[in-house]
Amino acid sequence: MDVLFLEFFQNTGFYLWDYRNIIMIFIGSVFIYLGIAKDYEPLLLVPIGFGMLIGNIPIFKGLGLGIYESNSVLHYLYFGVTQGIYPPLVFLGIGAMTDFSTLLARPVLMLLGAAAQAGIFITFLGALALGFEPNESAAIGIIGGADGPTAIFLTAKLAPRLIGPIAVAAYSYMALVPVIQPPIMKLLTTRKERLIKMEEPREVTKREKMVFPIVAFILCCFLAPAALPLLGMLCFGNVLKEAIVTERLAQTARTSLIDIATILLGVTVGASTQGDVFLKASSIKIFILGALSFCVATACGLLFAKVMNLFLKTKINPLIGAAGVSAVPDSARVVHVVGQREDPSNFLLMHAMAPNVSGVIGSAIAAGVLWSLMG
Amino acid sequence: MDVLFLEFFQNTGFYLWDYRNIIMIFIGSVFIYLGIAKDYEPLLLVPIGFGMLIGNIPIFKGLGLGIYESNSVLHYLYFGVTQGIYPPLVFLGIGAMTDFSTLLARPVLMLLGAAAQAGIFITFLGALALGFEPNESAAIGIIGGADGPTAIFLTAKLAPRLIGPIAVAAYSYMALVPVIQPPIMKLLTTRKERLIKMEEPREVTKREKMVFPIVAFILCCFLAPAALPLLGMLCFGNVLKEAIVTERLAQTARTSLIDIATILLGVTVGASTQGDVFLKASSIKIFILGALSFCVATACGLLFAKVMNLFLKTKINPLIGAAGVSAVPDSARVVHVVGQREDPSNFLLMHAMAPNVSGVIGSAIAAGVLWSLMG
Amino acid sequence: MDVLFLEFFQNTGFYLWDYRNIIMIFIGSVFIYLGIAKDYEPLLLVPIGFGMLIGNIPIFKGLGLGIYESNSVLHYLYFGVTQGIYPPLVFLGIGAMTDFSTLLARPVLMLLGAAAQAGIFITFLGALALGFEPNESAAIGIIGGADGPTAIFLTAKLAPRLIGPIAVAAYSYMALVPVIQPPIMKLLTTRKERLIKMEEPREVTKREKMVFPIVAFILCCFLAPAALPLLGMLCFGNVLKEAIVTERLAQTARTSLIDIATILLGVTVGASTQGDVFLKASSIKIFILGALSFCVATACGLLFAKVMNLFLKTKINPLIGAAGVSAVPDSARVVHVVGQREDPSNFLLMHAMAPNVSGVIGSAIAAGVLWSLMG
Amino acid sequence: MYGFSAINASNGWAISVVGISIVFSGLVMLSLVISQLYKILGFWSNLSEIKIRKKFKRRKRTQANNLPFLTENQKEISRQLLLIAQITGNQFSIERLMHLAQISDVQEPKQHIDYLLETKIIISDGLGQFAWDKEKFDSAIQSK
Amino acid sequence: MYGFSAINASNGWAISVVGISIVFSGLVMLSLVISQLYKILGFWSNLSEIKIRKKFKRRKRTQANNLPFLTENQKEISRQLLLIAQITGNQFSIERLMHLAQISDVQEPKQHIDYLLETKIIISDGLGQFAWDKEKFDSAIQSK
Amino acid sequence: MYGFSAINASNGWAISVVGISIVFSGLVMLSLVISQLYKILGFWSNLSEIKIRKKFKRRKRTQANNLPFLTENQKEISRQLLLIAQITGNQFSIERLMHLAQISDVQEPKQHIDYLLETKIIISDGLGQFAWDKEKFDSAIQSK
Ligand code: NA
Ligand code: NA
Ligand code: NA
Repeated sequence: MDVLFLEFFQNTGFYLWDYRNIIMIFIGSVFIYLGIAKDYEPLLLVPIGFGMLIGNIPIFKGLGLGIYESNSVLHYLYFGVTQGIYPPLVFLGIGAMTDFSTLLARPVLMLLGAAAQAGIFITFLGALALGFEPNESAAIGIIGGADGPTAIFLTAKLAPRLIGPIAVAAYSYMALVPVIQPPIMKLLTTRKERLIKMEEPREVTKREKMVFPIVAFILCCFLAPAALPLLGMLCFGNVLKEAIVTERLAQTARTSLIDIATILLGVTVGASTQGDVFLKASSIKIFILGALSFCVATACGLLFAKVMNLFLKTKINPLIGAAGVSAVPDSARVVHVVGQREDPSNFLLMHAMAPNVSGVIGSAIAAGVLWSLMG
Repeated sequence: MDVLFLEFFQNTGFYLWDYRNIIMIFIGSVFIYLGIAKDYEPLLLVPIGFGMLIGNIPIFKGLGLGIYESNSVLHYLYFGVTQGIYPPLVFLGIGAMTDFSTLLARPVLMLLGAAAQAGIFITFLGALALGFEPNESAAIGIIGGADGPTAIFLTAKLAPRLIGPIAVAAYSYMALVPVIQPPIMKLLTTRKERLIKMEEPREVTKREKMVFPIVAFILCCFLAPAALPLLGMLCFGNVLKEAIVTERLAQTARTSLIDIATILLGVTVGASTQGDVFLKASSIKIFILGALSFCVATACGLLFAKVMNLFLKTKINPLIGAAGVSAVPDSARVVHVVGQREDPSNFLLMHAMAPNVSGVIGSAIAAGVLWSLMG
Repeated sequence: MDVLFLEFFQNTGFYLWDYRNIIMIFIGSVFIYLGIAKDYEPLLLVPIGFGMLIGNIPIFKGLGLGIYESNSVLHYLYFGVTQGIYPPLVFLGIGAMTDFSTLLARPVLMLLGAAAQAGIFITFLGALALGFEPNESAAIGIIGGADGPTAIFLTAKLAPRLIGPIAVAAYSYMALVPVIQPPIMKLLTTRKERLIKMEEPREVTKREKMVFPIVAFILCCFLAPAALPLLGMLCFGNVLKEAIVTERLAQTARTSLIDIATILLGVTVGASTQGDVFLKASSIKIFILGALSFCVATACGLLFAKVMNLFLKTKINPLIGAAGVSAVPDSARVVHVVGQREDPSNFLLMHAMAPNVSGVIGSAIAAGVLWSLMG
Repeated sequence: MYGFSAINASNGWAISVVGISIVFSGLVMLSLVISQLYKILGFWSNLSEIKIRKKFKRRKRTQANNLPFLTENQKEISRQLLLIAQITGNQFSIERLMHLAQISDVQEPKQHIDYLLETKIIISDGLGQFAWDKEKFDSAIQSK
Repeated sequence: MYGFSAINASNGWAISVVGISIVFSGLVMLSLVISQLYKILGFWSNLSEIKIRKKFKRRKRTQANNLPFLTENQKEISRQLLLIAQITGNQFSIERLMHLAQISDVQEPKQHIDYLLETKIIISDGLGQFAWDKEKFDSAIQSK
Repeated sequence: MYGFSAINASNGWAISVVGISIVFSGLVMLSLVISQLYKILGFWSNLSEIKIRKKFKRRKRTQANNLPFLTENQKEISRQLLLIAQITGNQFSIERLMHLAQISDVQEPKQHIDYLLETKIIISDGLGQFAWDKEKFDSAIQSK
């Protein structure tokens, strides 16, 4: 019996544990704490954080417990991540939630969503310079897209073994948008600029909203076919929403379906961060590059807005350029808050939504381009 | 860099497009338009229509974008179609929605649901005559069943490569029921017949409704075991509904579950209609045969009703025979409308539901028979 | 044509049927009846019962109808059972429903949840003695855990071919808790004991409830890593619930997600009980052992409660020991009812929930231990 | 191959005839069974009716036999409650009836059930089980 | 390999330039199309406007041309209804409008639609199809 | 093989003993930790309590120290709000408290929070962060 006890004990976490598991469990707990106590993207940080706990319970191989053991439950659920199935489903739900009115009212603001994507490619160069493979560099660059599903999707296609660090980096920084962006916004804009009030957008007809997702989908995917899975679902979801007659499908897409996808995506991505595979120099580099790309993306958005003002008759408030990184809707909220600190009567939220959502389209296209150039 | 640009350009839809893609994109848009603006089965036409757009973006092979490339996201979602998994799930939801009361009150009306299935077999003969393989002909015949999931299920089992055209044909004609059926109904019935009022059905006890799905399932599947996947789920769903104590399961089956299945089924079936595989002579033939089978099915239902009247003491309104094609609940609605045109005080809807739902059972049995004879 | 008719007839259930199918169809109907008319665990008995009907329609092999034929729809849905995917999803939902307050208020009551698990290991010995293989015996033992998903999960891992009988036994006895437990409770407790009133539990802070699932998860899975899939999801679900900010995910987990998993799990487990594989001597033995294990588990819970009373200052009502078997929440209800028969002013329900939920944790740990020792 | 030759070649006629006749026999069979089902269930419930009646007789004797008055609304609701009660066999517990009535949102079940108990249309066997006194109920329904 | 050498080795500069320019061209293209879309749709709906007007003209003549009065609330709701009506082209059936109005929970659609019919802002073609008399509506909206 | 021989053969006794003892040690361990958890969390929140107090002291001095009056209902609701507030650590923003209060449907959170601010039971650090003055709250709760 003592043998049996010993044998069993040698299979417990108390015997098998490794300092890296402990570190990761700590990080996971921090994620959960930030999600709950600080309300940073809780729908993402909490599942990922708890996933980190699950992934870092010290387990013995062979029984089929670990996410990297085929035939384990986690492995089956992780399949939706490695094959890039969850992200399009999440996009379907997002599409069924998103209202493109402001963007339709003032299409020019789309350019801000484009500008912020420069962060992606600059980070890509940075990653190459730090010695990453081209495909890995592309995946790392996409962190600057500030769009979790897009990042996971591209990484799953280009550099599967980096899914953990890149997803975690992307979501952490998206969660930290309220911390990262304001200083940059302050730095790159004058008070005068921050005080600019934008004119009311024109009223958009139901028909425009109805036609937009179809046109947007066809145009963007003709240009970047590899953006199909993401943009296709995003626009499909939006059609379901705007059609009204398909409301029940839109309803399911924006509730059960996206929630289920989010839960499974979050917990498995978290569980994929097993200490031994996650805590590596490369991960550190990825985090540094990720932070960089967020700052650069924000900066590009802001600066491009200032450039646009040189040409536009009715000036725009350059702050909304920062919303071009996507990170919907947090970065738009941040813009709003920063704007109000200067002038409480200035409501930028609605205006910031335009670059915000076009940032999503922008990074999906960027992902498509990178995928087709690297894939 | 120019090289790279050129290379990339050669991968865009602007370079790769093919007139057939454009045609299909146009058709897809028409589907979406009909669904939204004309309210023809929007829950099906909109997903299928948008699926057609997705499936006809000109893409380059190799990256894993197309629905026919294994490892593409669309391919994984399409799996539920090719393996016939979505249809039974849809039937589960339908079962959880359907009330069989009228059918229980007057079982004889079931025969109308049987008669209309003659269309299936006549079309089957037609398809053979037009030179289709037997298994293909069977799949084409089932279009006359006027039941999308059944058609997709049988085609997936008998002639997978025809899923696209057959599904599209089936759903288009189901959507066009309000256009196709009325003239035939006018043609084959006298005004006097259309004026017949039917007697109130007796009240059905909860217990009957409770026992029916179980009895129906056992009987029909003993007779046609191959109808098991469809009828099994249909009756299971109905048990969940009638049991009351399992309401929460029925609720989920008739909302989230069926919606998710419908979304994925619709969009992937649509995406499977890639111009090069879809726009063929065979598809044209299939559409012709499909239209034929709908008309024949309607006619059979009507005529059989008139035959029944020769024997029945309390006459039935032959119009309800047309509801035997299934296409729930549209054909029943059409019957009601046509009836009201003659006499606004004549409420046929409830009576038409009996042949309507038995038409679903009928075509499921027919599908089972064809599957086991061809499979 | 006669040939064809004959051929077809030979493929109908009327020709293929076997007395065992009839028996199973009868049993299935009884399950449905008990679920609906007697309200015994209807959410489980009805799906399983109808699954039995589905699984026992006499079918011909080759077409891909049966659950044991690789390419059949049922087979694909059954995959979630054989790979143990549904049980963790069900646990996720349970976690998102469960309130651990009472357990937090009086942690000592957890021991009752541990004591009742003795039934598992005693049954394990019994199964060995009746000539079952060790792995089979372990799976049979877990019936005593009175926890359906846990039983299915362990059996899927250790003795897949016994899933049918073990799942059916586990769920039947869980449904029969109101019949099985009371006599034992009467037998092993004195009226005086049954009259004991328990003190109000202290109020539990939100923070405790927030931290508990995390601590519980880490501790238990460090001790028994193989309990990871079940406990991981249970605690994850509970975190989603307690975090409030993730309410929408918790909501989906406790409605659509768990309902879908329950429907598919129930109907496929039922369908796996095909007469020829189910009606064997072994199944009879399993049912006897299952009954035994339930009684033993109940007894252990009760007796341990009496032992604890020897040491506790504020006595506990030994009846709540019976709730340690889990079978949430029925056994807790039974405790309450039995208690009230003696003294209508004695409300035990809340107190019984503590051993009840810890019984779930207990049997998950036990499953983990058995899996790692046998796997 | 095309036309009739194709049909004959693949035995099309036979298949069609077999097919349609199976479909018909299936639904004919079903419709026959259902029409009987009606009677069987009726018979069954009468049977248990009688059992119940025996069991509840002595109690019923004691009852005053004056007919309870029901408003149209009460009649309607009571009918619904009866349907629900019958799902679970002819005997039922009040809690359960309440529970089911709520799920299938009957209006103010509590109040109506109480009235039915009071008027002895729902009668107790004294052991926590209850039954529906159909005789009395029907006559109460008929009475204007 | 690190630094610029690495970037050059894998043709990084070119890729970045191509990448960002694709993203830009994509969104520029889209924003241009949208800005036109606005006009196209407007033009289209005017076109059909005219068709409709022809079709409904003889009916309109018969109308008294006094301006209907709309309260602020009625104006608001009517605007919503107009948006909804337009989803389905310029002609619509009342049932359908009702149905859609309910889905997109407009308050008391029935009552408002009736008022719009009464005031001939929604006009019938006498064949079950209805259309919106924009002229009249707009003037009614402007009027204080 | 059957009976004891079978049990011995597959080392059944040992396995059972090991098994049940693991289960026990697991739940014992857990119950011990939980019982401590209670204190730890309490201690922790006291700690931060003190920090908070420091931070908010100068403000508090300025306050009149008369005890605010709370109705039973107000007490109840305030307790709920406190529980919610504590999820997020001892400092919180009003918006957030409102938001959470709504999700967990507390009645009329706005009104109650305003009252708590007015009565200085919720105190501001002047930088958009707020904290709960537990001392004051408890005494207010006790006071009849
Ligand atoms: Na972006
Ligand atoms: Na049909
Ligand atoms: Na248990």
